[in-house]
Amino acid sequence: MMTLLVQWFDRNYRRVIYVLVVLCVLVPAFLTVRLRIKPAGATQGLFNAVEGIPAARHAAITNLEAELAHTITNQEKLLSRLQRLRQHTNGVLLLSLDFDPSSAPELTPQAEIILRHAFMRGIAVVAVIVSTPVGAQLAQSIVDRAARETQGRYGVKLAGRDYVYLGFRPGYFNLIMQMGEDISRAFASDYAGNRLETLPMMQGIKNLHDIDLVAVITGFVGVPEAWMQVAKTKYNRPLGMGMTAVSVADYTPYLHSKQLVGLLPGMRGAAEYEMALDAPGAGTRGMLAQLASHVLIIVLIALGNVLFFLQRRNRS
Amino acid sequence: MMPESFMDLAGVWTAALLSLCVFSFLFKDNILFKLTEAIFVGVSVGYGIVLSWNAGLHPKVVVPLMDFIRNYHSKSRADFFWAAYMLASLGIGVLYLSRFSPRQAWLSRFPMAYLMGIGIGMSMPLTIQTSIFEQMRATLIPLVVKTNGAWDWAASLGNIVLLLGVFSVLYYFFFSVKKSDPVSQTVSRIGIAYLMLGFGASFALTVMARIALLSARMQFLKDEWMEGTLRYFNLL
Amino acid sequence: MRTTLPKILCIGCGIIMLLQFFVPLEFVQRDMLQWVNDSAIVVATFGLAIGLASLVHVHSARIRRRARGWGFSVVTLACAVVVAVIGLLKSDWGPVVAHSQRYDILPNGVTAGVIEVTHTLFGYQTETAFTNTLAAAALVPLQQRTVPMFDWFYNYIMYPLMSTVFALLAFYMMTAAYRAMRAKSWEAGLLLAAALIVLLGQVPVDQFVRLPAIDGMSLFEWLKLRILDYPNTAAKRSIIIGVALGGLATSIKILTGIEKPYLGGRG
Amino acid sequence: MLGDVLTVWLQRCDAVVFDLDKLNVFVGLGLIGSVMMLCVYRARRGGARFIRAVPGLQAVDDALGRAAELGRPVLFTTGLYGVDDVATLAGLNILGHLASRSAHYDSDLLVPCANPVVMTVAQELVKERLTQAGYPERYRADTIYFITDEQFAYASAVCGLMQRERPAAAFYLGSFAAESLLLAEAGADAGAIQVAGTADVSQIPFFIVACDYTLIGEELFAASAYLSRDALLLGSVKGQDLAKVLIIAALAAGVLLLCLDQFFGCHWGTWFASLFTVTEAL
Repeated sequence: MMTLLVQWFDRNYRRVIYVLVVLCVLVPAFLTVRLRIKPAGATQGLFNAVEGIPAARHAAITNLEAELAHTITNQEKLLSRLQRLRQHTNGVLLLSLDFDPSSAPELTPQAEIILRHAFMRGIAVVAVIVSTPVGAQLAQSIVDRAARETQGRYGVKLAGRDYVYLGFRPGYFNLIMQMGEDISRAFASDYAGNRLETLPMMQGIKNLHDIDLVAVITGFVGVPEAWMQVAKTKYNRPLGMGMTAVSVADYTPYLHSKQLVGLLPGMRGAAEYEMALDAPGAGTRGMLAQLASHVLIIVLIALGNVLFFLQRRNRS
Repeated sequence: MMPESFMDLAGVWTAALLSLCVFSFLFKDNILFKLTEAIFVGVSVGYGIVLSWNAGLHPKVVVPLMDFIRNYHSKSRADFFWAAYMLASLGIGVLYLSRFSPRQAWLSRFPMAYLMGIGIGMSMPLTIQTSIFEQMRATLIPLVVKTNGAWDWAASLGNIVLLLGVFSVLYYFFFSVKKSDPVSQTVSRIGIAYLMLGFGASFALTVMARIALLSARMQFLKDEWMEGTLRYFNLL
Repeated sequence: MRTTLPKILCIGCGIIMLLQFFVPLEFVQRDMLQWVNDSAIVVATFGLAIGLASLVHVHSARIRRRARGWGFSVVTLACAVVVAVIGLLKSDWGPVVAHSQRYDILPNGVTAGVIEVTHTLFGYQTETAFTNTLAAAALVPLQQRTVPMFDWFYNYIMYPLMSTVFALLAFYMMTAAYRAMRAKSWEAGLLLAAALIVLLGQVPVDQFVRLPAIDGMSLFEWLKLRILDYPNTAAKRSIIIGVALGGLATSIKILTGIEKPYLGGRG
Repeated sequence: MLGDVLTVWLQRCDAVVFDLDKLNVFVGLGLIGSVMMLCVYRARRGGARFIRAVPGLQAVDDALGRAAELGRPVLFTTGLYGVDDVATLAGLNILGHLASRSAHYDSDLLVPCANPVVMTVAQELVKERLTQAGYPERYRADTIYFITDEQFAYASAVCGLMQRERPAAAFYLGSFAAESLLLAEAGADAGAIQVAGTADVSQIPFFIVACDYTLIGEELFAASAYLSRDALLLGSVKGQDLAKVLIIAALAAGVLLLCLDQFFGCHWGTWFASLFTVTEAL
């Protein structure tokens, strides 16, 4: 009986495995189970940074007011900066969605949850893509969908007022450098073609100095370094990242050296972030599928080895 | 993207059915997969034609060349060089077509030789730069590390392990040495051990990304196809 | 002449491209590289013509012979022609074949309104408009979106097929792991062990099983990072260096004319 | 004095024709190139002829023989890339050898291509080799054909091909991306003996797991020398080895100097490492 079963499995193992994989992936797609994952430190770091944007903006405004009260020189410049800061009292998040369709399945949940978090807290969002024109359309649909999905409970989110998607421009290093000086010169118009000067939201955002947090979600090599060199090192803006599980290992050193406030590792990062926000979504669903499939592959490897050793013992 | 117009709906259905046909290959090679494969190959070839015209030949060569011919009197010397070079390239490219004639087929060696020469010449210094120098520089680490005046044993051990790996794997790749003595056999084996550990880790690391891809396809079938269709007809 | 001239061309181009790397002139580093790229595009386009000729030849032969599955060859050729024609034509070209209207939330997310779509033979156009509540029933165009039919082919045939075939890998990883990850020898055992550790480190197993923690990470996560940092990095680095040397050897052989693949080997 | 003159002269050159920042690359290229050329020319006069066994290649003849026995074809692919990719060229070199061997065994060789230029080169190569081996009548252009240059369309077509033609042996030698495992698993499902070889670090693990034999990285480049036992090719393998000796020596020296840095607080090691700095092209 047992040998018959083993022989049958040996012939049909492919189809059995395929069915199991489909189950592992399909069932979680229809479920929203609350996985009890405790966010790792790296994820919590980014979550706290986003959560703290309104407070950071408030502190910046208070600081500037104090500075204004004490200085006589340069008053005009400080005033205009204060005016800019006051336009977005809940702060501004710059989100760079640097991925193409091939790494999108892993990174979209991260982008979605960060956007949702920002929209829920009334934080203004500037979204860009600096690395590839292929992902531009995809990034727009992610931003628009997040805006549409949060508006029910948290007030209407309008493009150009509460968020703006600037699309793609080539030459990422120089582009980020330019954004440090003047975003509207770097991009000129948003993805739909509106000139940035005409957008109400951009009145309060001139360059990276007016951004409270830079979040970069990417699967590319080189892009994180560019953001780190410009946004963190040159302009000293807090910087957080989301990455594919494959490339996370290369960038953990930056987390330890405090160059990054947080780092989301792949689908798991998104799931942890959703847990931190207490809003399970695509990441949690995806993580369930991941967990099931990883368990499956481990079981399969174990089974393969057990069968292998049994066969070898039978033969000898 | 939820289907908004009728064309979107038709598209989502096409995409969903084609996806299912691809998955059916897992069960068995069948007529639906053969059809999908034929469509996929055909569409991708058509797409390749359009792309090489719309994103390559047309904007990069044809339009500027036409512009050059139209306003040639106001062009600089560099532009003349450019035009001559492009015309020469066209000439080299046309030689490819000689393959259609058995007797003149040797002319097609020119474009092949040209592309090969350019590619190889361009890549050689870059290979030295990125694949040899950068890797060497990253490997130049001290065997023992001192941080703030104290020996850092953990970091030292890490460096030793890394260096042992780099040297032994490099040794494994020696081809013209007879490795029959026990020492070199041991070093080679250490090299193989490093390789295998690395490969196992890389394989396992990729599982997550691949499962995510499949999840995304399933999500597409569920959200855009099933829910989207119901939504389109106001059933949801 | 049949062998010497191509050889001279290959070696000459190679050496020029090799030397340009070291020349800091802006003209060389920017314009010349651009030119050479453009030129390579031109030449490769003719190569595509040869590829197409091969494709047409193979499939038409199959159709003529009425070989097994010749119908699929018809489908392949037809799809290629259709997509190429649609892509090369302008999207607003062609007769209008249909209009459609529906009531929906507009892309700006606030107002409900009417979205009007014009379908032409080779493309379709979404014209968004909303019904002004004050001046009822007056359609004011708000935003326009033109979607060429070519994009439709990309969005609904190419992209789904690409990502679905890519997703087959999820299945194949499993079968490959089951079939081949067996401890048949010590090498295979090491590969297997590393794979298992990394798999366990990838998912939050410590949420379900109590594991000792190191550096604030679960045991497997810590082990995973160590394997990635040391054996994996060392192996990759040496492979990259080795491959670079192998590549350089091949390049040098070609640039000195010892090897001539474009002539069919070392003829 | 001489140093000053040299510096001034070099600086002048720097502005005009030579980028001093890239001097190290120039020296490296010259060094490695001359070592390799030296070995090739020594081999031409009859130098050492030893090359160690490469496991995957010893299986080539078995695989071809099995294909002939079963009366099933042999499949060969170099992957997606063009002739400017050296791993693809290395794969093509092996194709030449396989073509004459499979003609010897009288089995069909299928070469579906994803790049039209590679296809033309492969056709030339196979024709030439078959003529040399005395089987000019066995050359058929329609077994070396173009499918499409789109990665996954190509992969799905080859997967389908394997299900239908059931090759007894499959060779994947060249440059591959994510399609590597698609090809290898479809081939395993079709029951083929599979030999793979690639220079792409990220794809080697998949080939190792799914194929019977895998040429790891540099082994792919040594393969044509191993198969042909040609003196010039063996010489260049020797050259590769000597270059590796140079690299290992440089690394050892650098590591030693860095250790001295740690002990005595000097900066020799950091200076040595800075020799390998390359200007980033951002």
